[in-house]
Amino acid sequence: MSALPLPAGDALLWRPEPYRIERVRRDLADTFSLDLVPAGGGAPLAFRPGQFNMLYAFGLGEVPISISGDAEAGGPLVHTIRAVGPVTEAMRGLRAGAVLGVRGPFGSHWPVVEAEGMDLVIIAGGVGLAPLRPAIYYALRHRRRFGRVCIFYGARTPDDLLYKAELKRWRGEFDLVVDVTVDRASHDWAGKVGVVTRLVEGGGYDPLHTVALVCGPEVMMRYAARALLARGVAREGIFLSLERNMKCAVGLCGHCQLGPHFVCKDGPVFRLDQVERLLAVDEL
Amino acid sequence: MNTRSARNAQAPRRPRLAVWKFASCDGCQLSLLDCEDELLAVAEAVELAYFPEATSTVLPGPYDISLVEGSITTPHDRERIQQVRRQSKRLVTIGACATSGGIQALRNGRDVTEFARIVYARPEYIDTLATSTPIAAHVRVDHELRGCPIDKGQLLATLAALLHGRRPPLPSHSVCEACKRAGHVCVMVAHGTPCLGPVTQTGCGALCPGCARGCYGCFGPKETPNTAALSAHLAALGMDDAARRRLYQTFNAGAEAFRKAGDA
Amino acid sequence: MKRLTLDGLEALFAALRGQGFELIGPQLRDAALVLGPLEHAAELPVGWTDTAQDGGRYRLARRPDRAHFGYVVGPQSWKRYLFPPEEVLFRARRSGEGFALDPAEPPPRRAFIGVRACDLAAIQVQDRIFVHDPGYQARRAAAFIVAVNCTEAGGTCFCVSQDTGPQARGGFDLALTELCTDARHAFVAEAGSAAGAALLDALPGEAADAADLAAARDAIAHAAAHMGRRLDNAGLAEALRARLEHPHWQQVAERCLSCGNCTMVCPTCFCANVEDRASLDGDSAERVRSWDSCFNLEHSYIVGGNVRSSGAARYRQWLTHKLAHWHDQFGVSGCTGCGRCITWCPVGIDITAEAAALRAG
Amino acid sequence: MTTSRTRVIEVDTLARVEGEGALTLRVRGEQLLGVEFRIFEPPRFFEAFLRGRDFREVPDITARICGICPIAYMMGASQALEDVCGVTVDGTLRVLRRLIYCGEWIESHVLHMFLLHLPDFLGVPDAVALAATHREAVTQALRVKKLGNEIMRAVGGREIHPVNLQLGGFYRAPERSRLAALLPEIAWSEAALRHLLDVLAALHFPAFEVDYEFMALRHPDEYAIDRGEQLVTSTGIAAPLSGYDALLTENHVRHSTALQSRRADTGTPVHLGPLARVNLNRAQLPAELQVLAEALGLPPDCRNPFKAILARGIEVLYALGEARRLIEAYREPATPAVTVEPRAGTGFGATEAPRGICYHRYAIDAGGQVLDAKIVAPTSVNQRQIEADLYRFAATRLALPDAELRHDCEQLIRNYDPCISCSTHFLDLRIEREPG
Ligand SMILES: Cc1cc2nc3c(=O)[nH]c(=O)nc-3n(C[C@H](O)[C@H](O)[C@H](O)COP(=O)(O)OP(=O)(O)OC[C@H]3O[C@@H](n4cnc5c(N)ncnc54)[C@H](O)[C@@H]3O)c2cc1C
Ligand code: SF4
Ligand code: SF4
Ligand code: SF4
Repeated sequence: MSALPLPAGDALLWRPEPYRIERVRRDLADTFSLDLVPAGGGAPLAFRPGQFNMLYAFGLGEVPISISGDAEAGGPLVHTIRAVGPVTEAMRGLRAGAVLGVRGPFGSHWPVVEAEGMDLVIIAGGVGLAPLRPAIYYALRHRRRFGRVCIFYGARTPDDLLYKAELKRWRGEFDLVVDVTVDRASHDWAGKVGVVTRLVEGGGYDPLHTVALVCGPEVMMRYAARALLARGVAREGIFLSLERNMKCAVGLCGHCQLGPHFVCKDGPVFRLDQVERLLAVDEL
Repeated sequence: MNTRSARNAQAPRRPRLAVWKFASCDGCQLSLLDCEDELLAVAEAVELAYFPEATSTVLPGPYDISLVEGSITTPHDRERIQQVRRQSKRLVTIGACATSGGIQALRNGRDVTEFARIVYARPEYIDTLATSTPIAAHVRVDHELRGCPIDKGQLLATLAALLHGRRPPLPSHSVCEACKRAGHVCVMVAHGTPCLGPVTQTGCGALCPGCARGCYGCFGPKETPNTAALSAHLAALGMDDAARRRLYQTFNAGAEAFRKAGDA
Repeated sequence: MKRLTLDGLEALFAALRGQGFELIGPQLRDAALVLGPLEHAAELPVGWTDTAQDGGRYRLARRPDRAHFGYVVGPQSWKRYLFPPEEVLFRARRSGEGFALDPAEPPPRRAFIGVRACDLAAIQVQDRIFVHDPGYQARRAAAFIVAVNCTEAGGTCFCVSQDTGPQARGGFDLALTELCTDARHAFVAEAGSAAGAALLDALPGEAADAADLAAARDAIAHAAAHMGRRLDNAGLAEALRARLEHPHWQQVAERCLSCGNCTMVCPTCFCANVEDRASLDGDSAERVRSWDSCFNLEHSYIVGGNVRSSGAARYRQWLTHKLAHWHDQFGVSGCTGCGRCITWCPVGIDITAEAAALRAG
Repeated sequence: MTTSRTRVIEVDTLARVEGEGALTLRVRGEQLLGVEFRIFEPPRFFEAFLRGRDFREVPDITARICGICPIAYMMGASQALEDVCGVTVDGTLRVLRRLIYCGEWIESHVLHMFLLHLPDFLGVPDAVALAATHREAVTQALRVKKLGNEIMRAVGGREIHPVNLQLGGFYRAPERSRLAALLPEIAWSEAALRHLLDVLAALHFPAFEVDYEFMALRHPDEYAIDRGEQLVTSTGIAAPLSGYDALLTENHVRHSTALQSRRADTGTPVHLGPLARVNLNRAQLPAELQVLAEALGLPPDCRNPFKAILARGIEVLYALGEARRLIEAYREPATPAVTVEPRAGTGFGATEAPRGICYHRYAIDAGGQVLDAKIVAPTSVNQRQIEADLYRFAATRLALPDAELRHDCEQLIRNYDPCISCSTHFLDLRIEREPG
């Protein structure tokens, strides 16, 4: 009978809140974005760029999905999802009006506030652009607080490039470096071909005054980190967002451990020096 | 006939379920009829399009879900399974026969040449193959329900999952974990009774340890089974090579890990 | 401190029952001591002991006396009741386009009889893990803990190394030390909470005298002096962190069955699977949490592959988590020295031996 | 073969039988040229791979002959091997054996009566269609069937291929409370079944009688289920179990993968199963059930095979009552099994599977290794009788359109609840016996 006091709100720890899909966007053949608003009215929960939610498809399952919208716009919660398995497949089939469960927001965030005053380098691979978009929005909203802002984005093919319209718009901004590359070009692709880590060499940012935010497949992040370090960016200035199996998002299920870290609550965003050695160990 | 068309009319797009039988004892498909509480609900959720053990209705394919029982032991069945696959959107094998060749795979250890020679000397039996092989050795299989027989809870959960697009809950870890969750006392540690639980896939509900006997492996090998380590321990418990071979090679004699562990 | 007789013990059982608690305690089943509901003190494994434990081996034996707590720990721990093997986290029904959750059910009120110091420590470890888990906290708050100090040690015990026992140091409502000699059979009882004190006051018995206390001290010291195993913790966590790529992991993997028994019996292991289920018609659903194990391939599944596919990586995850990373995460060791993982490992893999081998290597 | 005047009626896959079989009738004009009841269950060679196994493993292996009546195979094998070793399982352990066998009878009979056979009588394809018009009856039948399974689970650990049976008894004796908990459901089932039997009694039974030679197991003190001491026939034969092989021989016919049995001396078929039992052992049924049988339309010496469904009903009612009596008498035994030490020799075992006598014979050596095994499934005995029935039955209805004739023949076959999956042994058995 010596239990610890239950912090307020914990009673809801496992219980998803119903959110209604207000709008569905078909981003790519297998990728879509959902705008979610609380089914019972009220304001969507507040979050910080880089955080994620657990999205629940009734009776089917719950999956961690990053929040890909603007943290300061106060609008619906936006999630960009790639259909890869049963739950995400089921979500792809949903239309506006359908209801999903939401638990969150969870996890650490991109250090966008801390990065103010510095150059900002954003490196994304594939659907990894989604968790970075809130950081981009922040940088655009507060453009004057940053030095150079570079967005390096790579995808497998031109058809796999996310947010094409926005990319185009961002590229039009005079004070933004937007560099896009694909692994395999199609015949009508006029842009770069090659791995995204190569872009790190360009961009004209000052490595000594740079914060880099990286999200993509784990190998890609390892190479990107190596390239950034090679250019002279400090370990403390490089941030990665990791993916591990997650069944709870609150450090209770044990699945997402990486050495001492719970990726769900200590991450998903880590500073490189926190995880560099761990990522180098096979099968950790 | 009237009733059937009435059923069709009220829910014209129910998924079609087919149940196929190859060499087997029928126990696994009987598991579906043993779902007494759920049988009528299942029959409402799906259209029983082909299930000779239960109905004389035969509706044409394609079938949304095919449950396949039994192993391939005849040339005719080797052809038939191809047809089944072609007609099936999801093919789910049910039971040890279908997933590893079953107990009849005990023939596989024989000298195949000798076996064949005798078979050819008896033309009326040319219909029998020298081996009993699992369905997956012949066609692509979407999901596997292990067990001799299958667990009807897993069967229902799998049907429900497939109907609603969930991943069928078919964990591949050891029987030991289920044994501990159930609160059974480990027969190997506490009684010195040989048990295949540590290398056998969960799903049965740890029935044998629940009856204070060792697991006899009817759910086949778990993921990455360390049979070498278990065999060393079985020897330490006093089991000789012949007994160990028989222990591994009974209901899933054709499963690679158990076959090797028995032969080792 | 009070001295209870056997009648006093029975009175304690009766009083707890009277307060509406379901009593859970050790009992004999299938040649082992397991936990389960009981009503009377006589249902305890009276006159039995299980101290003859070793790697992969557990055997019961008759004691020469009628001690009620003359054994150590069996395969099960109190985790079964606070963090049960399977638990429904919520039930939900489809309603309109959306869904509605059923209200949570109140937890059962249980009295745990015979909680050993190592298991008390384990409960405190899980208190830190499940600090925000509503189900755990509710069950924890509803539990009454009767600890029992160990007066003997088992062959795989090493609570002294882990500084968790053999004497219960707080976290209990009542703690008993059994004195069972030819001369007398008594239980020295100490209250550890207001509820425990109130209950103890109402029980028949006399104040424990100096001789009682000395006898209890000696008996516990006897246990402390006879630990079956030891683990040298000094610098161990650092050593393990530095040996993530040590060849010894592969050496263990050759013996390890990745059967997960160690994680199931461990009173602190908390890995869980969370699964959503739904009825055949899809109209009602539930979320179920069940014990999982880092020894399972699926444990580290992500789209595209399993992170820890080798047995070596899985054993490494377990051992380094227990003895190194747990400190980083929760400020304590993940191991309380109960010895269960050694005894109940079918092939007798010994955490103390493997840790020592890794440190030495 | 087919001439313009020859009709061939084929049923490619017989539905609602356990296992796979097929039927061919060749008809010319009003004349029946041939009947073939085929079993194309692929051979599985049980008797072959039993050789060399330890005798203790036999029951778990023979269970896999048939998922519909595993208890029959486990129990027959156990008794035959115990016979070799000079052990008889009695007292409480025998109670448990008879109890689990009652569970199998209840489950298997109810499955057949209501899910497989009744649809024939009512002209629907299956029990699901039946439920559309007779929902109440189908749900009640399912509930009784479930009870049968629960009895098997409580005693055996699981209903199909139970894990708790072994030579000498069980691995763990069930707790009395667990069995006692089944009593209310047994009472409910007895009452429900009486109503369901009324439904069956009102069915239309084709007028068809055959002068069968019935054969069943007989026990001196009780209606034989799990054990018997003699093989008896309606022609007055009474032989010990060891006389089985002299009584019946088997031969292989080209069109079937199952061996067919017939009387060794006369070459004539015998009829096994519920109708045979109710006729031969009727006196051992409680008087009340004898009266009820009569009232339902099942007189003594009934020779209409279509009324097997009524005989099953009477047997389910009997098995329910027996289960109740056994549970009431049950006290947890001191040990779950008696020790069975191997010794060299040959032993015999037979039980009354739901479909009739299931016969086992084993020879083992002094170390307990199986040297030889013979297992005869009831369906392989009945197979010849089924063909004979078909011949006579079809001959009288050749004027019917094909579809109707086919339906009627299928129904006739289903009278026997043929469990084809268990037709275990085959002519090329000898092939397997070659050293390999
Ligand atoms: C922090 C974080 C943020 C993410 N953000 C995004 C994002 O913004 N957009 C996006 O598209 N994706 C994101 N992902 C990935 C996304 O969560 C997965 O793609 C998603 O879980 C796949 O679910 P699924 O049911 O569709 O596929 P599945 O692969 O079937 O996974 C379903 C669930 O079941 C589990 N599972 C599946 N198979 C097994 C198995 N064999 N054994 C054990 N468990 C299994 C998985 O852990 C998962 O929880 C993110 C992941 C993390 C960790
Ligand atoms: S009894 Fe068998 S299945 Fe259960 S824990 Fe022991 S070894 Fe594993
Ligand atoms: S790691 Fe082993 S000894 Fe330590 S607490 Fe867990 S089970 Fe007990
Ligand atoms: S250490 Fe032992 S109990 Fe744990 S997984 Fe390995 S073999 Fe199993």
